[in-house]
Amino acid sequence: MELRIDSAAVHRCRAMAQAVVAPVEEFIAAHSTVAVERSVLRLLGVDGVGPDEIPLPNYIVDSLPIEQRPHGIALPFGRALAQTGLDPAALAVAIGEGRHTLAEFDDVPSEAARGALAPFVAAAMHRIAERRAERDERLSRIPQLEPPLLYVIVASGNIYEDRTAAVAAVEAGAQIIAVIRSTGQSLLDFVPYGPTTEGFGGTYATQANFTIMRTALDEISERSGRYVMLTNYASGLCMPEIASMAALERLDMLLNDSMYGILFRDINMKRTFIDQHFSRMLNACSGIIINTGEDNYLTTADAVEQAPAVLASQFINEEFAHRAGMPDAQIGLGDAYEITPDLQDGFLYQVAQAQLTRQIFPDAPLKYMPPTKHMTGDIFKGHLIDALFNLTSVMTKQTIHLCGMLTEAIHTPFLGDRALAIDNAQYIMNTARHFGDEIEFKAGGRIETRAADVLSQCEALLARVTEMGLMRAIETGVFADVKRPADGGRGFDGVFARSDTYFNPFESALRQAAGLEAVR
Amino acid sequence: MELRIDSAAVHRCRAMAQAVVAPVEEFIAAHSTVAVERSVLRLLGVDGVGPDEIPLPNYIVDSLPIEQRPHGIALPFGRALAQTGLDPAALAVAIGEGRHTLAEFDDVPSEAARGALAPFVAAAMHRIAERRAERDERLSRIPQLEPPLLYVIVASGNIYEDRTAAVAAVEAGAQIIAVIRSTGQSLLDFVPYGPTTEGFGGTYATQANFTIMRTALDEISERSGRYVMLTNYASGLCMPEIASMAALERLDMLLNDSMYGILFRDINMKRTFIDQHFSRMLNACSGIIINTGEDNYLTTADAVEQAPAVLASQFINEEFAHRAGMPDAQIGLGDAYEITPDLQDGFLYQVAQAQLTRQIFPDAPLKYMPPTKHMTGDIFKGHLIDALFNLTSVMTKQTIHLCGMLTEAIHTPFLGDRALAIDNAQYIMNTARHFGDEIEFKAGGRIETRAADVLSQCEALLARVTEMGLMRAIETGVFADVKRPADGGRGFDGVFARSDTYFNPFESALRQAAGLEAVR
Amino acid sequence: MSDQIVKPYGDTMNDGRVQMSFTLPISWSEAADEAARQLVAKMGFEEVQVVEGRAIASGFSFFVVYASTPHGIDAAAIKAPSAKAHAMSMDDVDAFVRERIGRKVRVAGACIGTDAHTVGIDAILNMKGYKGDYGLERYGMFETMNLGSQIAVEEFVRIARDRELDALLASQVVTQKGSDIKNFTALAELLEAEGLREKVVLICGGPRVTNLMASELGYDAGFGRGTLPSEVAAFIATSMEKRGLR
Amino acid sequence: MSDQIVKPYGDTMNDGRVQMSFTLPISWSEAADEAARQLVAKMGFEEVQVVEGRAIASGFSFFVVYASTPHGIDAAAIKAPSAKAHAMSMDDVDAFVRERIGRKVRVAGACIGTDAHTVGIDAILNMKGYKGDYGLERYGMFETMNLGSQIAVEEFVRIARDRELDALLASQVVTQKGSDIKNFTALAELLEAEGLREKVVLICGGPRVTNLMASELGYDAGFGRGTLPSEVAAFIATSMEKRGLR
Ligand code: B12
Ligand code: B12
Ligand SMILES: Cc1ncc(COP(=O)(O)O)c(C=O)c1O
Ligand SMILES: Cc1ncc(COP(=O)(O)O)c(C=O)c1O
Repeated sequence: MELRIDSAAVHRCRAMAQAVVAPVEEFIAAHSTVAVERSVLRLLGVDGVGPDEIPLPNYIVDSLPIEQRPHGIALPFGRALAQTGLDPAALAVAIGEGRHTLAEFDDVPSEAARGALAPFVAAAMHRIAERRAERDERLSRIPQLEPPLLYVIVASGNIYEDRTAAVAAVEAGAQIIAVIRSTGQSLLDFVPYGPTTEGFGGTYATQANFTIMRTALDEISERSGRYVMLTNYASGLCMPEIASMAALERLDMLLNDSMYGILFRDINMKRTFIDQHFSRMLNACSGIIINTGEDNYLTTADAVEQAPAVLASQFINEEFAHRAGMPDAQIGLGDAYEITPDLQDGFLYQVAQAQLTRQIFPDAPLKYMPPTKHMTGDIFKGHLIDALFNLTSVMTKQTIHLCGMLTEAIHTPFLGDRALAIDNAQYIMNTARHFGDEIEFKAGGRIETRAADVLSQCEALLARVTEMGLMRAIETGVFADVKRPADGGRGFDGVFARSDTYFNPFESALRQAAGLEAVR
Repeated sequence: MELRIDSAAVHRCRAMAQAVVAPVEEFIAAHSTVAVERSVLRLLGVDGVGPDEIPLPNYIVDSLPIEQRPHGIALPFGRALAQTGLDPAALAVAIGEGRHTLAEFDDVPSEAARGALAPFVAAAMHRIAERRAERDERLSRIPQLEPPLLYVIVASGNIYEDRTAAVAAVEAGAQIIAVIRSTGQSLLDFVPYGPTTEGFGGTYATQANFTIMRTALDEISERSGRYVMLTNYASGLCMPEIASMAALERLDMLLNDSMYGILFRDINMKRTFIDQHFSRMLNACSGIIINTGEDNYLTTADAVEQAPAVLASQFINEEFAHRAGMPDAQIGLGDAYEITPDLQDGFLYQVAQAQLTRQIFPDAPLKYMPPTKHMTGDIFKGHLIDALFNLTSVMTKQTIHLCGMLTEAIHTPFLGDRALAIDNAQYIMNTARHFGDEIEFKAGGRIETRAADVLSQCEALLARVTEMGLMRAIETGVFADVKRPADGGRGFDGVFARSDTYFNPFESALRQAAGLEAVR
Repeated sequence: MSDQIVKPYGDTMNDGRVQMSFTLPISWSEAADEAARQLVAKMGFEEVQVVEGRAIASGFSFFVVYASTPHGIDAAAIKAPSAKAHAMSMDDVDAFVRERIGRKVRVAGACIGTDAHTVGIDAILNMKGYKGDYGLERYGMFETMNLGSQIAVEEFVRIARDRELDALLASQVVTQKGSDIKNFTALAELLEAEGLREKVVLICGGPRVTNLMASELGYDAGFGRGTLPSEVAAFIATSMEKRGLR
Repeated sequence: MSDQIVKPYGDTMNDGRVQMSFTLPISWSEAADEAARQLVAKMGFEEVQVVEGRAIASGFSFFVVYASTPHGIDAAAIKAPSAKAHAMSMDDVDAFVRERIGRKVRVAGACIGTDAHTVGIDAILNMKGYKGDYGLERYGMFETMNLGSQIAVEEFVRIARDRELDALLASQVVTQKGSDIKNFTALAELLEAEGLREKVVLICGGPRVTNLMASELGYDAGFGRGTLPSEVAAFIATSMEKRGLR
């Protein structure tokens, strides 16, 4: 089942995405953010909270005088390490308790600092590699079933109820569990600490919660003989920190988009571009598959109209990911089944879009999101829309398949809803398993024409973006009709230009691990 | 979306079906049944009940001495008409009340009898033509929507509740209403009389009930601007009588199969063959579309295995229908979506079968029955199986589409179930309206291979039947693994050989109307 | 509330969440939604949410509701033993009968009353069986009769006497207007009246049958949806042995 | 039972049939089906049929049940007038405002509290509108502000005072833990406290909002799922006229 598509147009789109992203990467290379710096500390081993429950990575980065930020946190922290002989965790506690300040060690030579950091950097890189190897070992011993991989969310707000729900879902057949975050966590400029039981529409992403869920899933993986993947969100103001926590806790996937925060969360674009880059280098190295957020174009605006924007965003996300050293096999580009159920031949459009994405990104583990916007209180109708989504997914060989819930318009999923959703997907994907292999599209018919239209409109859109530059394009509302000023939005105050002596030991280590050129 | 099928094999199957049916037709031409004779009376205008609530057609046919049966009821009744000068209705009442007996008029010459019958025969034929013209007029004024035509059943047992349910279903979008008959009516050797409010799993088929429903549907047809068709059952021991009532009450469709009663109701095969022939001549003339019962092979045995039997039966039903003067446009051959939902690629098999039928019988208004056997108390799963059935139907351009009920395994449909079922069909058939037009089957793939297998196994089956003869084949259990002796089963005592002077004025009239050769 | 008491579970223990749908014979309007809400509250539910309400025909509206029930049930205290307790294969059952009964067991099955749904009882009796589990006709130590459909209870009891049956298998699929209960009861009572009840294993089955209901009707066992032939065979054999029917 | 009382309708008037589904935190067995049956009976239903019961995870079972409720409701007596009573087109509304109010109406809409679901309020406000019905921004006689998402009620009230708003449109889509009610109530109370309540048309909306609930919370109107912009515009205009807000 192949669409005849204009491969020259695809080629031109990719080239334009490169042209769009290249100048942004230059910008990124010259800047850093507080979140990147906190992430450096976390990777070194800093964790826990200090005064007023402030996470120590925040406390320490914030303790750095603003004029010193441009050099990065690593050198000042390294100086303290060298001088105190403490390990990073102990040093952080000491700083949190006021027993030391970074300023004390200003005179320690950089070389000593680098030397003191080196073993901890190596240890972190080793730990990441170990966790990755552990995933590989488990996956080869207890492999997942064939894709589409059934993915469900848990979102009770309480990590222990979530655990119950996750285990039940795995028993029913889920292969990927995502713990939805509490509303608003993406706008917090810190990562909460410890196990949590009170979230709102979701459960806080904390390292303790990651551990609790990872442990439960490893246990049920062994029992069920299939590796179950764990997903969370490296989105919002703490992208790199969550990416580092996820690396250490062996999460397998992270929601991570190069523009989602800008467009849909009003996070400053510079902050986002810098943060996504560092987080993606980490994800690349940890073997974590990212999930991009193109589905959001479709839920907030008309899905038929937004299809070209989705494709354009996929090209851009792909390019950003490549530049962070990420191979195609880790780039879970997003798409969604969001065309109104009332549209005649809407199913044909969905098939066209899903197949187009499949062919343009043949090696990407595509993430296919279920119908949400047009789901209503009519759970019976909703279950049917989900069924055609499931059919489209198996026909077009999507990889990561978010199971749609018949109660999508009503509440975050009940345990029983998840079971029905998985039943739905399993029934459809089994009874129509090879349907996609057994049909061809009529040349020049409605499906091919739609795919061709989407591609050519995407090309036009990318041409506009190339001309303006990405930042300017976002400023003028090219994406999702949302306009965001380059220096507006949340988290802009956490962005800073690097000095000549800026140092981030993990940047070099990660670039090296990914086979990327060194910066500058 | 066309299957490459072996058209020579199709040709051979049709030729075999002719060879199978020809000798049966000879047998039919030499026999009649009490039901055919009662039907003659009904067409002449006899109705109502006599002593002990016995319907007058039964009372009069049964009053004929057994040795006179071979000549048919028409001449004796005609003699009485000639002599008494009464019209058929009045004469029947007089006989019922014992004021006359047929024996009184034995001496009246046949010619006078024929003469007395002639105007009533002409009136009946005129009435049938008129009702047919009325349907044509309405259909051209308020046409139905494009097929698949949504068909739902009502089955409360009470004709007035059925009427409420039918009107509600039409408002929801149904285009065809079938009133399911009460359990066991097919085994009654008479047709109940008057409006009825107590049925069991269905509502009695009576002429009064036909009128009540026809009136209600005509009214809602006008209000909704689309002609709504009415369906009942010319099956069982009263096939021809129901066909005549249906002609007079302008029903639009009738369940009517050449073998269903034999196999699934243990009705004598000779009785069935004779009855189906006369009833089909009537249906042909009334413009009534028949619905055959091949779906029953699939509900009583394994659906994957029975597919060739379904196709063989379709060829045989087609041939019987042609020999009754029925054009393809009135031959609603049956099929059903009954493969177990657990079978991998079951959907592909269903598509193969539905499309095969569509291509082999391109002008037949195919009747596609929903999943029933594998429906369970899990209404959510059931709704999904119905959805794929709906998709298969619209893809393969079925004509008469019985809406599947999510509560199939639980109860005869609730009003709300019917609304959900129609929603399901409308949603799927709109969102995937032209999907079938936009795809092709992969040459030699799973779908084509399955279709080819079914066709070749059907050919083998028909070859066996041709060799043995149809009656012998049924005796040995070739169809549906059911064995029925030629002279066993219900209603055999109502079969008789025609004498040389056998006369049935409608037979000639109907044959003439259909452009068939006269008998003998 | 004792911790044995369980309530419906939405996403949190004891939240009591239940999904409902129904039709009301009224035209749709916002007031109809409110009527549905009040009706469900009257049924005793709390936190009633009418999540869907719409006209499905003139004078009829359809509703989907989520609500919490305050009721719970002590599930652990419920006694409803299954007739499927003894898991034995065909060979096990045959061996068991050979050793413990010492002769072939005579079994007959039928759809009683006006019921013509033979697929279920056929699944238990026919050679071919059900879901890969062979039917009783295939058992070496069973002599199996399939009487087919629409068998009057009088007829069934007559056959039981004439053929000296060891086990009677009665099937009912149609449940409308309580016809299944009526027919099952009539069979049990007639066997009793004829003095045959003690001599046979009396079993009923059908999609709405439960073992509990069967015992309330005076049957030895009842088998519901998804029954496999071997489960029935095992029950017959072990129960004959237990009751000393040799 | 008065003939105004209606009960759920399966296939016969007053049969009371209702479909239900729920999960119980118990392992599946035949006894679990029986537990489900008894639980539904305890809820006050009759003729309870557990038509599906199965394990969906270890320690959890899912059930589908049909049952009859003995309860009915006097639907005709329910008072829940719709805020959508006045059907007017955009042009009608503009003409009405021009004639009866004589000046532009100042309207602002927001997702209040932490709610970020702007699609619904955007559907009412944005030019483009909803289902072919233009949004308030397109109305000649409306001056419309869209404050967007996550607007604190204090902020909304401040804007109401500063901009001399005639109508406030508050949206709440997230309803978990009663957050919608909390936020709506806070807005109404703060307006009251600031002495602004009498000067404005106060409207709420969202998929779970009903007009009845709105009036209970002290709002002038509430709009639920499927609301069209013109329905809201018509309400604002006629209600200002009725209340003499000129
Ligand atoms: C196939 C079928 C038919 C076929 C039956 C063919 C045949 N030879 O059996 C035909 C088309 C003839 C038919 C006719 C009718 N049917 Co019907 N039919 C069905 C259908 C689709 C499937 C039943 C089936 O075969 N299930 C598969 C078998 C394997 O499952 P099972 O019966 O549950 O059996 C298992 C267990 O229950 C158990 N079991 C069963 N019996 C026994 C006995 C013993 C002793 C034991 C140990 C175990 C056991 O073991 C089996 C294997 O696990 C059901 C709907 C459904 N999906 O359930 C409707 C259904 C049963 N039919 C129904 C009705 C109303 C009718 C008619 C009255 C319709 C009409 N007006 O014409 C007639 C009545 C005929 C009659 N006199 O009984 C209704 C019954 C409603 C109710 N609850 O009362 C149903 C539910 C459909 C509906 N929604 O309306 N039907
Ligand atoms: C799109 C969407 C999102 C988008 C929102 C984008 C945006 N800019 O709005 C995104 C992805 C960001 C999102 C995020 C979240 N969402 Co959300 N989301 C939805 C979804 C799929 C559709 C909502 C929608 O747009 N409907 C279409 C509009 C047109 O309908 P409407 O809102 O009902 O509006 C109509 C009427 O109600 C009325 N109306 C509405 N407001 C007003 C106001 C006035 C004054 C008037 C007159 C009329 C009116 O008019 C409109 C037109 O008719 C729903 C599920 C669903 N299908 O409903 C979940 C849903 C609402 N979300 C939910 C949740 C839990 C969340 C999150 C908490 C998840 C998380 N943990 O991340 C976050 C919370 C974000 C936040 N702070 O609020 C839950 C809410 C559960 C509940 N009942 O409380 C839902 C039901 C999904 C689910 N089952 O879990 N979501
Ligand atoms: C890329 C991405 N990140 C995050 C989220 C979750 O939302 P929030 O921003 O509240 O974390 C989404 C949801 O769609 C998403 O697509
Ligand atoms: C041809 C035909 N006639 C009649 C019926 C209905 O059954 P009964 O024989 O009880 O009228 C069916 C049902 O499937 C059928 O296919």
